[in-house]
Amino acid sequence: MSLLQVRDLAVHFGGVKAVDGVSFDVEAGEVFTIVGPNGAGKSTIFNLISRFYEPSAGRIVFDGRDITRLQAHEIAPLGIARTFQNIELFDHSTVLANLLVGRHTARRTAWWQDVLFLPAVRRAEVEDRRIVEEVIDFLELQPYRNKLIAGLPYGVRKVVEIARALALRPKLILLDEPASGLSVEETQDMAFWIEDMQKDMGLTVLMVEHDMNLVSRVSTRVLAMANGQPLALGTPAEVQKDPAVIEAYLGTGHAGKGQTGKGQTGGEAHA
Amino acid sequence: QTRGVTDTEVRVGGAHDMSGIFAGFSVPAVKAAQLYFDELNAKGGVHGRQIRYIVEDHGYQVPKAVQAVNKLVNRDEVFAMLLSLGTPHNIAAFNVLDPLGIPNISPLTAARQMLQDPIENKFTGLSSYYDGIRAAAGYLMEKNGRKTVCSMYIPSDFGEEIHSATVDEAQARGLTFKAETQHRPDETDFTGAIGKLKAEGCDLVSIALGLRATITAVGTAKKMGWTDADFLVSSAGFHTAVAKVPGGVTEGLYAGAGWQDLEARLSNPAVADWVAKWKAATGEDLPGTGALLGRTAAEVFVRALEAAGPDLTLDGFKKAMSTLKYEEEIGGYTVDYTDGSHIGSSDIYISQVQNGSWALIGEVQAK
Amino acid sequence: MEVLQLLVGGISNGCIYGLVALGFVLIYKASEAVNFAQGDFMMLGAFLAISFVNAEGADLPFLLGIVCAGAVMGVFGYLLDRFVLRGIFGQPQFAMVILTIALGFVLRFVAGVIWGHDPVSLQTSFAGQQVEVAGVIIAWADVWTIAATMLLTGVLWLFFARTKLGVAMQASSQNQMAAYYMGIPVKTVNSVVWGLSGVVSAVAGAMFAAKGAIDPSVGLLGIKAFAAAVIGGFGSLPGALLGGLLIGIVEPFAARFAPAGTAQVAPYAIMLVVLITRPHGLFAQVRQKKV
Amino acid sequence: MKVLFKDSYLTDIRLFEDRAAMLRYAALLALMVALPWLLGTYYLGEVTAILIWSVAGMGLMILAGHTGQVSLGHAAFLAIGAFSNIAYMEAGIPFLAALPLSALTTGVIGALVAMPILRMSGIYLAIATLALSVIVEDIAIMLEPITGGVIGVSAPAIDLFGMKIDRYGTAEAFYYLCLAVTVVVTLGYVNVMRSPTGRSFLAVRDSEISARALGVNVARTKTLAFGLSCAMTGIAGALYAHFVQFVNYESFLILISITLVLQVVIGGLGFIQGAFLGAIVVGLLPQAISILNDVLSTRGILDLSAYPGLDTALFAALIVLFMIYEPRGIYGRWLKIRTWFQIFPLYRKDMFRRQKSYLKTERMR
Amino acid sequence: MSEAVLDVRNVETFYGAIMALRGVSLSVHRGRIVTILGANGAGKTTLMKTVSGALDPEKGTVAFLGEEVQGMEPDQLVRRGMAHVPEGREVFPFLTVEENLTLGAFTRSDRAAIAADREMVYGYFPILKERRAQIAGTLSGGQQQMLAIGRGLMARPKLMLLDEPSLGLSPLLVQEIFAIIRRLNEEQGVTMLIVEQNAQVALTTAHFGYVLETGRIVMAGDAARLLASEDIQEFYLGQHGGGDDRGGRRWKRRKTWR
Ligand SMILES: Nc1ncnc2c1ncn2[C@@H]1O[C@H](COP(=O)(O)OP(=O)(O)OP(=O)(O)O)[C@@H](O)[C@H]1O
Ligand SMILES: Nc1ncnc2c1ncn2[C@@H]1O[C@H](COP(=O)(O)OP(=O)(O)OP(=O)(O)O)[C@@H](O)[C@H]1O
Ligand SMILES: [Mg+2]
Ligand SMILES: [Mg+2]
Repeated sequence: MSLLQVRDLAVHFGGVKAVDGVSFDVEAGEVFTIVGPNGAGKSTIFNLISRFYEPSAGRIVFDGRDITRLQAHEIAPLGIARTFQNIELFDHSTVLANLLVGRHTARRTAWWQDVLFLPAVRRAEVEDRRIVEEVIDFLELQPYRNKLIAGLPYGVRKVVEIARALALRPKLILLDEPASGLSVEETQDMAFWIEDMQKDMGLTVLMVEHDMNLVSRVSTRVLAMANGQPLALGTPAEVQKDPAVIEAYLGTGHAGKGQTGKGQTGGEAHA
Repeated sequence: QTRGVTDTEVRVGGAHDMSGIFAGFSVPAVKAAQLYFDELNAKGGVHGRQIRYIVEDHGYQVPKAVQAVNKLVNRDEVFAMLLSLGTPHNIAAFNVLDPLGIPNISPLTAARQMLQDPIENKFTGLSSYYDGIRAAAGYLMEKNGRKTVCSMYIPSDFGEEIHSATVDEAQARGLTFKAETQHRPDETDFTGAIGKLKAEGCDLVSIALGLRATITAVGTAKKMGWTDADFLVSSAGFHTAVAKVPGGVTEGLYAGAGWQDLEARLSNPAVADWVAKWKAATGEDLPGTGALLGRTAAEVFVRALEAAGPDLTLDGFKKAMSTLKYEEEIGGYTVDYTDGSHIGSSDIYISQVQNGSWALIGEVQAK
Repeated sequence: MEVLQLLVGGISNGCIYGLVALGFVLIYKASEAVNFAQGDFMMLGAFLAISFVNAEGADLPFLLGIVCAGAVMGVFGYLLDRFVLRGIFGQPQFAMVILTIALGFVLRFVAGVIWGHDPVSLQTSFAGQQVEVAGVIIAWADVWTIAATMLLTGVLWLFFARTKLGVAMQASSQNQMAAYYMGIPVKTVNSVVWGLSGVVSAVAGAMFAAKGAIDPSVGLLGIKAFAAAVIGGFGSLPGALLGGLLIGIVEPFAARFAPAGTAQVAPYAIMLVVLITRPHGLFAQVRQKKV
Repeated sequence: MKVLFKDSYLTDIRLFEDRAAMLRYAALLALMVALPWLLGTYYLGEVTAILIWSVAGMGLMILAGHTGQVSLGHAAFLAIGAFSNIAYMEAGIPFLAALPLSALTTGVIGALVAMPILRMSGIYLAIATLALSVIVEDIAIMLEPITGGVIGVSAPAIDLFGMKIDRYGTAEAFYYLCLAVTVVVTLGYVNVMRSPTGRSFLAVRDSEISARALGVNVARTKTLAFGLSCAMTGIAGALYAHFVQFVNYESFLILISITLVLQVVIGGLGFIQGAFLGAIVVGLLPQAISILNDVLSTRGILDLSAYPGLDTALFAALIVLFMIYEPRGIYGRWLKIRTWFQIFPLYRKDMFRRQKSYLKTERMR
Repeated sequence: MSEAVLDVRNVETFYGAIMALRGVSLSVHRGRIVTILGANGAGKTTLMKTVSGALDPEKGTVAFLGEEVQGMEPDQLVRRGMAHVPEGREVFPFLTVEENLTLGAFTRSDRAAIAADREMVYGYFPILKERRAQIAGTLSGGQQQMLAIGRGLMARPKLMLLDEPSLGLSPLLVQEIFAIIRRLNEEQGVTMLIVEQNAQVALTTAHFGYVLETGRIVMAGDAARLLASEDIQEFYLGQHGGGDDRGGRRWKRRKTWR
């Protein structure tokens, strides 16, 4: 029984068929990557899963539960965390505060207890802080702990957003282009982090990414799509060989070294 | 030594709306009072004391009014309050004034609480809106045979006074009070209201609106060809500007007020003299309602000071106030305070706009 | 018949709200700033028109007088932004709110000092004049108002939708930095739009002073104009007019048929109803962000 | 240059970041307690007023500053607080019970009001609340039995354990009462802001989208914020009623709402301290101006009374100048000055020069 | 060597108290493609913004076409022939794709040529033509990036600043974008200053490169030389001496220029 099942999912915006009958299963503990040309509908799938869009057809089942009709804020408590393609952080708060909001689903105290700041609240606070600090150590964000988001460079924000998602202690994490805007060095770190999420934390990762080196490095399976429709599904190697995928997405230059990534993140080693 | 009084000066305070929606009353009132005091001070003041009128602006906000009174009483230590504007603003002030026995003279508000206990501290200037409207409405019912009485008003203390006066007078004469419309101060369209009153067949309409609104309302009636009804305003609408509206919009409008319009009585030297001074000071051809109220109140205060004698005490002053009696030439009425009545005058003059000016058409005594 | 009469009154009054609302919307469309002094702009424009047209003033012909008033207000609006508001360019919108609120106080004070606090009206050849069309009495002042409003709304709408500068203004409001990168002189554009808004409010003021009377506190009417703009969807020019008309028409009918005491809240009640059903107005200008 | 070592997570949770801060606030409190001996009736009255407005300011701050929901109609909730408190006391409920009761009443009404208007945002919400306060004026007139209609009602004297507390009779006692209430409310506020509730407010303010994605029920959070905000404002309203001792519908006109907004923005949006700083400025500046005015005119230097309403205009003009000088309010300026001290030897001359900054649309949310 | 189109001399830029640029100097010569590499927070975006006038440097000079332009408003620089494609799209969300593109040519008045260029952009990015009437805010991330770049091209600039042009683009498009950059450079002689994380493509496209670290230029040289440099290979091309297993990573070589 797979963790996430997506069945014949479709959504239209006016004439645009953003997603048009997509089905796939994400098994617990795998890293499942969606690739595809710009405008293929990848982010839209994420938005459908996190219930920002109403699907015009299809079902989404998570952990055996149909979540197709839930409200957006009811998704996170089930253990689904996500990041955004163009970064949605709480700009006027510190990194620490952002991560602590990530603990919101775990809050145990009522608002009136917060007003009185009862010992229960204090205890919960310390506990949340401990978990957040773990995440901070994992993603090496110590230097930025008390910095305001507004003042952080693009790359760091990207990481902070992932940290915020991890603070949730989710079962499934949705990463929308985690490596975009990261340098090679940082992309390598990202590769390791994703592996750690999968192996050490036992997370299931659903990812959208354009950096094929990273993709082939970390993904268990890859779904390629175009124009809202599935193109190919299989191991990174299989998908990268698929002529349709090369035609629509990778381009011929793909053979050329690192052209499709910011350099070797060891893709070849796997492929 | 009495608070607010030295051998050389008497301090008197006023909490006003110099910047808000009622600046139209406060500003000229303060101006006129100041002019009167300046002139007097130049002549050596009262019993050798200069009069200093300290004015605070509350912009018609109660909190700021409370601040203002707090300052006037506790910091400037004024001897009396003169012409303060606004109902809740004045009532809030009483809590500071009464314990100290500070008199509150001729406040710019219609509310009857202005004469609430302890009465010995309270003195109002002219007959109230209520009396004015009752008398004038009665007059029109008699002379013009008006039978179907209506009223359009802002639901405020001011509006209620005029509304209830209209109702009471109608009942007293066994007539029907037919209809009423309520409005907000910022209202600018009266088509609906006038339409309603017209449809109800009103033939006498008392109006309690701001000056601007009054003009628009009467104009709307004219526009809709409703000319066979009498429209009546209180002293609040008894304003030269109302008569002067271009296009004869306000022709035929009636007013019941505690004084007579100045324009018609420029032959009177006192009036002419004051109007001249006013024009010199402000450039306006004629003083308006606010100015008149300010000027007359200032005179009342000064006359009382004179009567109270050189060694000025609160009691002495209040005694003098409550026995004050003289002919107010500029207003054209009689000032007459008694222990029984702390209302300055009970004369009521009924005027009508005739070719661009207020003309006196009748004189009544308030009941 | 009477209904038609009410309708006419409502429409012409609604046009005034619409005109003032246009002033807000212009500025908002080009900078997403909200001018809380717009009502006082109108008041100023009205007094200027009076000074230019009335016999005691310059005694110019009606149209010329309005043109002059418009010109003065235009320059005023431009300079105000150039030398005061530009000081907080790129700063949180709140600063602008406070700035304009405070400015309102100053403007009312200035007007009070210059023109006094007694109500005055614009002396026009058509003051008190009216025509009767099929039993419905229409004052010339109303005719003028309605015509002017329709014209202005149309022209401005075309300006924003069609002209290069119009689109550039919209761009400036959506992303100031990107607009700069396009070569749009954003700050100057803002000043221009404030001037434009000044002109519009002068027209509104003149029309209002011709219909009734004005005094320095007439700016209060700005609140209803706000309601109008919000009902239409803040940032939509036709919306502003529509909202204005809606409020303008509701008022007389409420006054006529609703029981006294409830009538005067009708415009605000209407607005709340609209906003509760359509939280961002009839022509909503707010969208869900795509992530 | 000040360095602070954090040895435990509690360091960030504590009320005060370090002992120095605690001492500073302790000193401040001590000063406030000593005030009646230092000030005359006039100034004590002003300070009392400032305390009350600070409470009201905090009410608006938690909404506008920390949840990003602007209300231009908070005078309405002041009114509800004031009238309900008087009503409860007339019904024989002692003040100590009536105060929380009126807070509760206002809070609940606020929350109820919030529900329908929640989906609005920015200017739409602002204007909706403005309309609300306009309507409340008329409702206040209609609810004659409670509000005394157009006439109004006066507040009954407060009786605390047999001790009569009256703003004019026993000014000190009333001052201490307000001080106590202020301290309590402030503590509650600080607690909220250092707990999940407060963070969810900030989340909603900064990005509703990611707040949702993190499981924050935005609608509920906004309602709660509105409720808490109104409760605080209600408390202020109750105190205000006893401060003025007489209220009617005209005591809560729109201008009061606007003044409140003025207060929080000038103080510094998003900072609790801002509510106090704003109250001080809005409360004292006009007084300072008119006192200056008196001095000048008595000395015959120049007589400003020639221009009626100049005080108010002057006040407004100063606000304009200040906003241009520091758009982020007094507290924003203070933060900069503090960094100056903290990095003391390393400051540069044009450290405070504003770097160019740009706005983006707030219509995409 | 031809004269410098852009000449930056010890520029220092601050955000309040924070010093983001610590005396940067660089020059871009006519007809060249110059790239700036650097890790997160190095100050690349800050540098670009300072050059294009969006930020004011506190010290130092920026000379564009021989004229000192620091402290000018960005629009004045656009009129002088500089186009800046900012980091993170920054499209006008409520305007249509077409309007966005047209605004790119705001400083131009030759209607015909503008229309032609619009077609050119549509030629590069057919999807944009398909979506010409869609409002930009609802485009996908990559589509917005295309729009931003296309909008920049519409200005027909002498100097083009591109801040991470490949951000969020599919591999195919990354190749195409850099192909376009090369073409424009060769055919129209447009000078380019590019910030790019994809060092491989950047260096193979550019003639000259700078490396920026924590607000300082730490390395400069011909693209070829940089490609060959050990440090660059390690930190910007990710070619390790050691294997890329977990252990390999724990052992991190220090950048010799620090
Ligand atoms: N709210 C919306 N309204 C209209 N069209 C939309 C909306 N959201 C997405 N689309 C369209 O749906 C298509 C898919 O968008 P989506 O963001 O999923 O693409 P994507 O696969 O994430 O591409 P990229 O790799 O560039 O992020 C795009 O063509 C986009 O224009
Ligand atoms: N608005 C701001 N306020 C304060 N500090 C800022 C601000 N913007 C950037 N900084 C700081 O300036 C430094 C440079 O930032 P910049 O965005 O230029 O880096 P970058 O090289 O573009 O990084 P990236 O590759 O992630 O885009 C960073 O350390 C950042 O912390
Ligand atoms: Mg996407
Ligand atoms: Mg950058």
